[in-house]
Amino acid sequence: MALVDRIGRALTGAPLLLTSVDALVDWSRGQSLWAMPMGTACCAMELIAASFSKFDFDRLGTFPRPDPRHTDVMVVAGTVTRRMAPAIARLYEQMPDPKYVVAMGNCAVSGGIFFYDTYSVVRGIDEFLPVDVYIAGCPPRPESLQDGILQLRELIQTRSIAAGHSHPREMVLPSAGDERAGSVDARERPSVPHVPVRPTDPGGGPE
Amino acid sequence: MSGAAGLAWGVAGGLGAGSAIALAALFGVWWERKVSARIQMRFGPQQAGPFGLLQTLADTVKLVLKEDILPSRADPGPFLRAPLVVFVPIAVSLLAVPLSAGWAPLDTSVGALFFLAVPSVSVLGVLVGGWASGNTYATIGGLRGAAQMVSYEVPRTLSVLSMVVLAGSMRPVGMMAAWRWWWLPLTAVAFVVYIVSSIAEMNRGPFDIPEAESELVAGYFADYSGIRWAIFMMSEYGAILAASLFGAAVFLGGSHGVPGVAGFAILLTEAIAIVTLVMWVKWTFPRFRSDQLMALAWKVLTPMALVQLAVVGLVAAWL
Amino acid sequence: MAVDIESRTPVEDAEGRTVEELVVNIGPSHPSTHGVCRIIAHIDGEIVTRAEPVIGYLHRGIEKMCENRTYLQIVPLTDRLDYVGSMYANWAYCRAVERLASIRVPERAEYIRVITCELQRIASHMMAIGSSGADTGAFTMFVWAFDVRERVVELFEELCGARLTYSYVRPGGVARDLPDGWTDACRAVVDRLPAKIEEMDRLFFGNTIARGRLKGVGVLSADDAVAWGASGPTARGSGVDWDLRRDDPYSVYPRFDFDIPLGDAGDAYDRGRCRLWEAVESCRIITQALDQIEPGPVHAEGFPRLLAPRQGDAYDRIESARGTLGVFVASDGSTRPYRVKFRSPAFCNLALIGRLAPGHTISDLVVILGSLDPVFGEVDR
Amino acid sequence: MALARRRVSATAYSVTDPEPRGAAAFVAAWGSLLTGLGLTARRATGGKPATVRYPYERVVLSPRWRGALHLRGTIGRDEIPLLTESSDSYNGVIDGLYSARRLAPCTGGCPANVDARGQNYLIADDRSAEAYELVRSRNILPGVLGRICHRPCESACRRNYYDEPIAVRPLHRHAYELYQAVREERVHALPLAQDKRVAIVGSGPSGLAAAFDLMTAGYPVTMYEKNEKPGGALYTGVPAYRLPREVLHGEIDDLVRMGLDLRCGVEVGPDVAMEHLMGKYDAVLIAAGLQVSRILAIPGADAAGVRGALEFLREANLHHEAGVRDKRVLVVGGGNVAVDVARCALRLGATAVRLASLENTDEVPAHPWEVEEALDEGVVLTCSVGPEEVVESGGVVTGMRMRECLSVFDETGRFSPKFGERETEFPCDVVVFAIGQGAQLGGLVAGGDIEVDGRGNLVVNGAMFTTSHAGVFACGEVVTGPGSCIGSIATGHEAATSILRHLRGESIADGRIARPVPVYERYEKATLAGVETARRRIGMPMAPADERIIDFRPVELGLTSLESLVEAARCLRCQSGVCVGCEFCARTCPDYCIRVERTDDPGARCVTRYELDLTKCCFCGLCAEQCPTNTLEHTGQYELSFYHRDLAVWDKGEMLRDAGGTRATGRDGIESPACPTRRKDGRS
Amino acid sequence: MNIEELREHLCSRYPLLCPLFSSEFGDGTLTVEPDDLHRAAGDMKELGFSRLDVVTALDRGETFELVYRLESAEIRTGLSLRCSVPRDQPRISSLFDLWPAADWQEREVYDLFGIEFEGHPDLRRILLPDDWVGHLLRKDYVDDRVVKRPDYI
Repeated sequence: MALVDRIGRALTGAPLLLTSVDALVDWSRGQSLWAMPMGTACCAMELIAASFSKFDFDRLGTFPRPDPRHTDVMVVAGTVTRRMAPAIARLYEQMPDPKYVVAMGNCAVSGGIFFYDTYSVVRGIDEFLPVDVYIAGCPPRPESLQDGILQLRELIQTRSIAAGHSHPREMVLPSAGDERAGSVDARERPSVPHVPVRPTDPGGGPE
Repeated sequence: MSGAAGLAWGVAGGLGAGSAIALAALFGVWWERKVSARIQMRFGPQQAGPFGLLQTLADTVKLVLKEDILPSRADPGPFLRAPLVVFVPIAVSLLAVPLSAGWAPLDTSVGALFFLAVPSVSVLGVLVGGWASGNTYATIGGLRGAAQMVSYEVPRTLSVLSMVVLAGSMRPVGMMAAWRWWWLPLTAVAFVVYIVSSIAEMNRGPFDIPEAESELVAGYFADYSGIRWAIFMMSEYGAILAASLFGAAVFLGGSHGVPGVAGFAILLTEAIAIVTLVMWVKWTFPRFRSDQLMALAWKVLTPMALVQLAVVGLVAAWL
Repeated sequence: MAVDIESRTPVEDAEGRTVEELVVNIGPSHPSTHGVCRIIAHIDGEIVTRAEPVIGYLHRGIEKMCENRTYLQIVPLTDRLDYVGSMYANWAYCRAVERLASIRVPERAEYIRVITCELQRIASHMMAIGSSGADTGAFTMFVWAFDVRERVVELFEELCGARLTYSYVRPGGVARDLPDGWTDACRAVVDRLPAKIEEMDRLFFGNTIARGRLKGVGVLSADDAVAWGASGPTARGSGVDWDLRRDDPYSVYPRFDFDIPLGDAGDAYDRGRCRLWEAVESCRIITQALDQIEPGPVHAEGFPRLLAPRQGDAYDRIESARGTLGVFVASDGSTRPYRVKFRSPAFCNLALIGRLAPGHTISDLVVILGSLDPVFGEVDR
Repeated sequence: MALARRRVSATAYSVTDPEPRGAAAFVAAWGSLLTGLGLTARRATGGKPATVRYPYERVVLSPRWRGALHLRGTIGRDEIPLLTESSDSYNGVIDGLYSARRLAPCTGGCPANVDARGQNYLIADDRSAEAYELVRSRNILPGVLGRICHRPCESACRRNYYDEPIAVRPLHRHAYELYQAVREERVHALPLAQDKRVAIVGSGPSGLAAAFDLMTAGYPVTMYEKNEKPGGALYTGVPAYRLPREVLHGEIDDLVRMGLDLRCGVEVGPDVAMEHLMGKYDAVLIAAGLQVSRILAIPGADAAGVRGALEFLREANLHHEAGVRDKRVLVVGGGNVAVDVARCALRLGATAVRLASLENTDEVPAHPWEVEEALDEGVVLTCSVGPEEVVESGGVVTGMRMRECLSVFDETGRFSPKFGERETEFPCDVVVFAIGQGAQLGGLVAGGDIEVDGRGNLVVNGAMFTTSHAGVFACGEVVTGPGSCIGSIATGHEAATSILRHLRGESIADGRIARPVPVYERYEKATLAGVETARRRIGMPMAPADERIIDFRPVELGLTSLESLVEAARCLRCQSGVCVGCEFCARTCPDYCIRVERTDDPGARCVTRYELDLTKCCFCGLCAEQCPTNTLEHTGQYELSFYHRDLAVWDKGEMLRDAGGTRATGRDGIESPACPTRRKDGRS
Repeated sequence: MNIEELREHLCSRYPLLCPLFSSEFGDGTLTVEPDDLHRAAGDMKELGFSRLDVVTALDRGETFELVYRLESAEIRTGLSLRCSVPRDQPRISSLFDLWPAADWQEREVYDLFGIEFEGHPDLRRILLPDDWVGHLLRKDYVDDRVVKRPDYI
């Protein structure tokens, strides 16, 4: 774990110092989310468009770096096939902690248009990666991608550096089970064959 | 200087140079992202603080807190120490640069030679960093980096040599004092050669094949993460600052005889102009291929520097 | 994996000595492989001796899916095939279905199809030139090219409501008529484009570093291009004077006059410049089409929305930005096709990488791959 | 300096730029570097970049942007908009609906714009009395039209493109039958407070419609009818087997109880002078209809046994005896009147009835279902024959010589028949000419200041229904010539609007909205494969052919109330903006991400479940185009980030969210008591 | 040269092939036997069909129908060669020596249909991993990983 996390654990006794360090750390992690552009299909076009002249990602501090070692958030954009899944899992493991995953586009969220009748598409990358923000859309607009990154910042604020010490902040977005969602917890809904999250096991498949 | 005072002076100098490079990196990264954004018709960092000034602070704090990965295939000893081997020579070479008329932190009579010779040690860091991380790309990046930095020292030294001939001494402070305005048109070619070859020394701009993004993913620092990679970045921006300060001092006359802080301000503005030129060049031109790179060094820059030296020699003789 | 990439394959070199070759795996996720292509390159020092592309990382089985969808449901699938140019992917599929079900498309719909597909050609070429600029390191070229592409995408967002996957061309015509004021916006964009493109030409193709990187790299002879089935700017870069819009004209193309840029040497430089100047020619076509278009219906009438064409098959092809994009549709009389095959030009052009790469350095291998302009949605289908 | 481009052939040029050599190469190289720097500098200093700074600035979305889907309303929660406008502003409302794509094709197709969609909705909800009154506001005789209308609304019904159209006419009849039970307490006198009075000549459908409009506007109306019983052509022309008399007179009695001053047996001209009417009343409406049938002046036309269609039908309907018993009858003509004559002749004991039509088989002007019923009953149809000469011996008809007719209309569509040489002779005893009707105004215009054209017809402004004399209006078939019953009712409404403007002193013409003729994109009929058979159209039970020709008993037996409810439930509520759970969106979606379930029990129809899995939707817009009621629409909401994948599976509550703004996840679902998202037993 | 001239030219040189030539939709179709496909293709190449556009296959139950689509710069019409191969042992001669363009296309047909092409330099799977079991575009391919479309549609 990162050096400061160990410090955080040691300092749990003194919340005062912690909150100031915690605020600085959360702010810096939120402001400089360097993106690993895992673009496979159409969403890659929108990911590129998001960091260029009309929708400037650099403004939010998000800088696309091709090398997994230097990045914090892996933006999986596009259809993930069974053959590609091990490569993505491997790249995810190469990224240094604290790392986040954003599933951009319906193909990454749940297989999208390729959910039915295909033999080679992974139906949602949460089968082999722990996903933090799902961005629906096919492809989502660059602004919705930037909205996803802003939501990720909110998520980082709520998870403090000290383990077990999370400051419940007013979340802009509903989480599952929240009454506002106005519906029974979707897991029981027969129409959504939801697959449980298995972070470490790379996607199945003959390869 | 006696033992203890010398040691204290050394520690203070090292700390000063290190913090100068840290400041240069902080300002340099932000300035680079703003300049490249303007060229690409966008804004650059805006949200972190006014005009995005705190962006680099955020990046540094985050990088400090990142996990420091030691790849299993890497050879731990050289892998962990390579960034320092690259960082320290550049910090030391910064000391030899004259900061205002008549004063330089390390004022020696062979300052110019000292400034040009010491950074060549960082070639070792690049090579070792590339090889030690055990990654194919990093190895290729390291080899390319070594070949490039070694071959570009020749034109760089020759171009500074022509200024030494004109100024008559190798002491940077003296060269800055001896600078005349009519030297500018005379040594324009030397200045161009100096700028191009120092860009190559920094592995930046059209010469960044050691860490070519599109081919080798990230070149020799592919497997470094967190603080170690930040040190590589800081050394790169430190090299830019050093080359620009030295270039301003020697080629553009530095503080033009104004002592104290005002002199330093003039020197700094000229240096920032050169830094902007370096960044402008990086974001305009594509990248050389490694063989073209070598050809440019030996077949174009070195002859230009020699011709310049000959001309300066004649002028110095007639003078 | 067929080849164990970390192995050191012993190879005889010129003088008969057994030399260990380093095998580099430019993996499925690489900034300049334009998507998910993996090239296993055997290199000797910096020189590539054998490059073998491994594809299939984006194979979603679209042709198998098409056999289980109605003719109208397949239109959104064709968007996802060639996602850089989904407008003409729709058009190719719709032409095949119209030929199969013998539907006559009204005049105005044909004009709208030509205008939208020429705009899409410009956007696709900007993507190609931008990414080949990024491969050689000129990142600004990529941003400027995308700026031009953004203007075109804004026009499409105004027209059909989506930025990338339009499903606008339908069997029998187009989904909706042009919104009012769109033709003037289109004219404004198309008039300003040639100047911007000429400026990019001088910035990148005029620059001596780029010429050094692109000229003489990946030379493809004319008859090799024809024999290997290359088409589009990749073949025209080697001087093959074959463009379906002019040589085998379809739709309303005979009514426009436009030129075809060709290359002499057949290297990456010529292919890149062919694409750039093809975008200018597209601007000319669009201006003429905008002058000649008149009001009228945009969708053929008299055929049901749930199409069930007669038994049999049909093949039709158009000139896409990458080359001859053909669609083969076979029907068994039901509402779902029996077999759909997409002849994808990127798939055929990519086959050349194995022949062009040996003898170049790794940096050139990346430039050659960029000059073939593969889009892996269309390669892997 | 632009790079070189060398022309290679007429339509091709080469783009290879030759590499300069030697010193020129050196100069060109460094020159190109400088131009490159110049270009980037110019772009960099070129003013503020046009970047969209996302959280603070938003791109203006195009109205066609395909954002997340949402439903405007679902049945069981929202009401279907009903058209209950007063008649003079009705056209304006219809025109507004049409331009906003909110006008149902059936309402648009009907000449009088009867709100058939509203009627189906009300009947399906067991509110048939309101349905009857809703229809009556535009079609004054729902019971009558429920039996004899030519149903333009059913041919315009969008359900034609999926399986079979909705049976709108039988539903009119069903509403009428259920209304009889509640007639007493629902029909009451209208307040006639206005001081000006209007006289209407003729009690045909157009006159009655105008009377109803004027009475609802508060003007007392006096109606003069020359026959003993009111109804005009409906009473004398339409045979009883299609329209039982008690239905017609029952509905006219309703009007009388509403305050219509009906004077039967009074003929304007001989009994009451036209000038007297024009003096006494502020406005006079001539709705006399067509009285005289035209007879071709061919040799032998004056023999005994040659009759006019209208006279024949008047005798048949009034006295059930037309002197054709045990005789052979030949009817000349192919229109609806000719078919009525033929079928009446059969019922009055004619041994053999032959229908001789000028047009060929598929151009017969009569309605196809009428011709089919006639053929079932035994009428013999002969096409493409024109009358040549009536064969008579001693003044009594013995046969009819007909010449073969090659084509009826010339290429421009005008009526100019071309005859061939072949002639055939048909032996018959009675010949009835049903080839056209004319107006018989006689006494009406005797006063001379109402203009009449050469052939004795009124000179009338076709759109405003005004005659040459101020204050005198005309409507119905006397203006339009032979046409449909609902068509003359529509002219009655237009004439009433003109009269209301005349009585209020406003100008008749300006600001007047003519009736829009809506045109929707037309597709062919779909293949019926895959359409649920349970939802097909319910056929109208008919009396068996041999039984019904015995006397004038009704031919159509009408639907039971449960059949009517189910038929009304089939209606798609086109363009109403309320989802009826027709599942067309689920069937057309390429990603199969929509799930629709509804309950169909009459009276409590409700879409119980409407689920869209946003993570599978490909935003292609096919479902929104396919939705017949335009309720499934794309919103401008593109901010679609979720922390949990299941939150993107929207249920009915979330699909009914408000469509504003750009964030799709902030709104909460709207719960409707009538149709809870969660069933009582907790299953969703 | 349009379709009629192509028809006379072909019928003059191959009298026996003539009945098999049909031009129902403006493009010529030549149905040949599998074993003399290679010879017919060679003759077509000399005739001027310098470009092989498409190699594709259809699963017609007990036989696979192969469609080769040829293009030529001079003859402005496309010609498709068709031949059907029995399902139990689907072998046919490769056209790689006439048109190298057939290389990847035949590998793809082998990958998705399982039709072996004799004389092909490197017949391996191209789109699917090498150890994938089964050929996908066959109508009888069944895979438990495929999710069928929901029952309520």
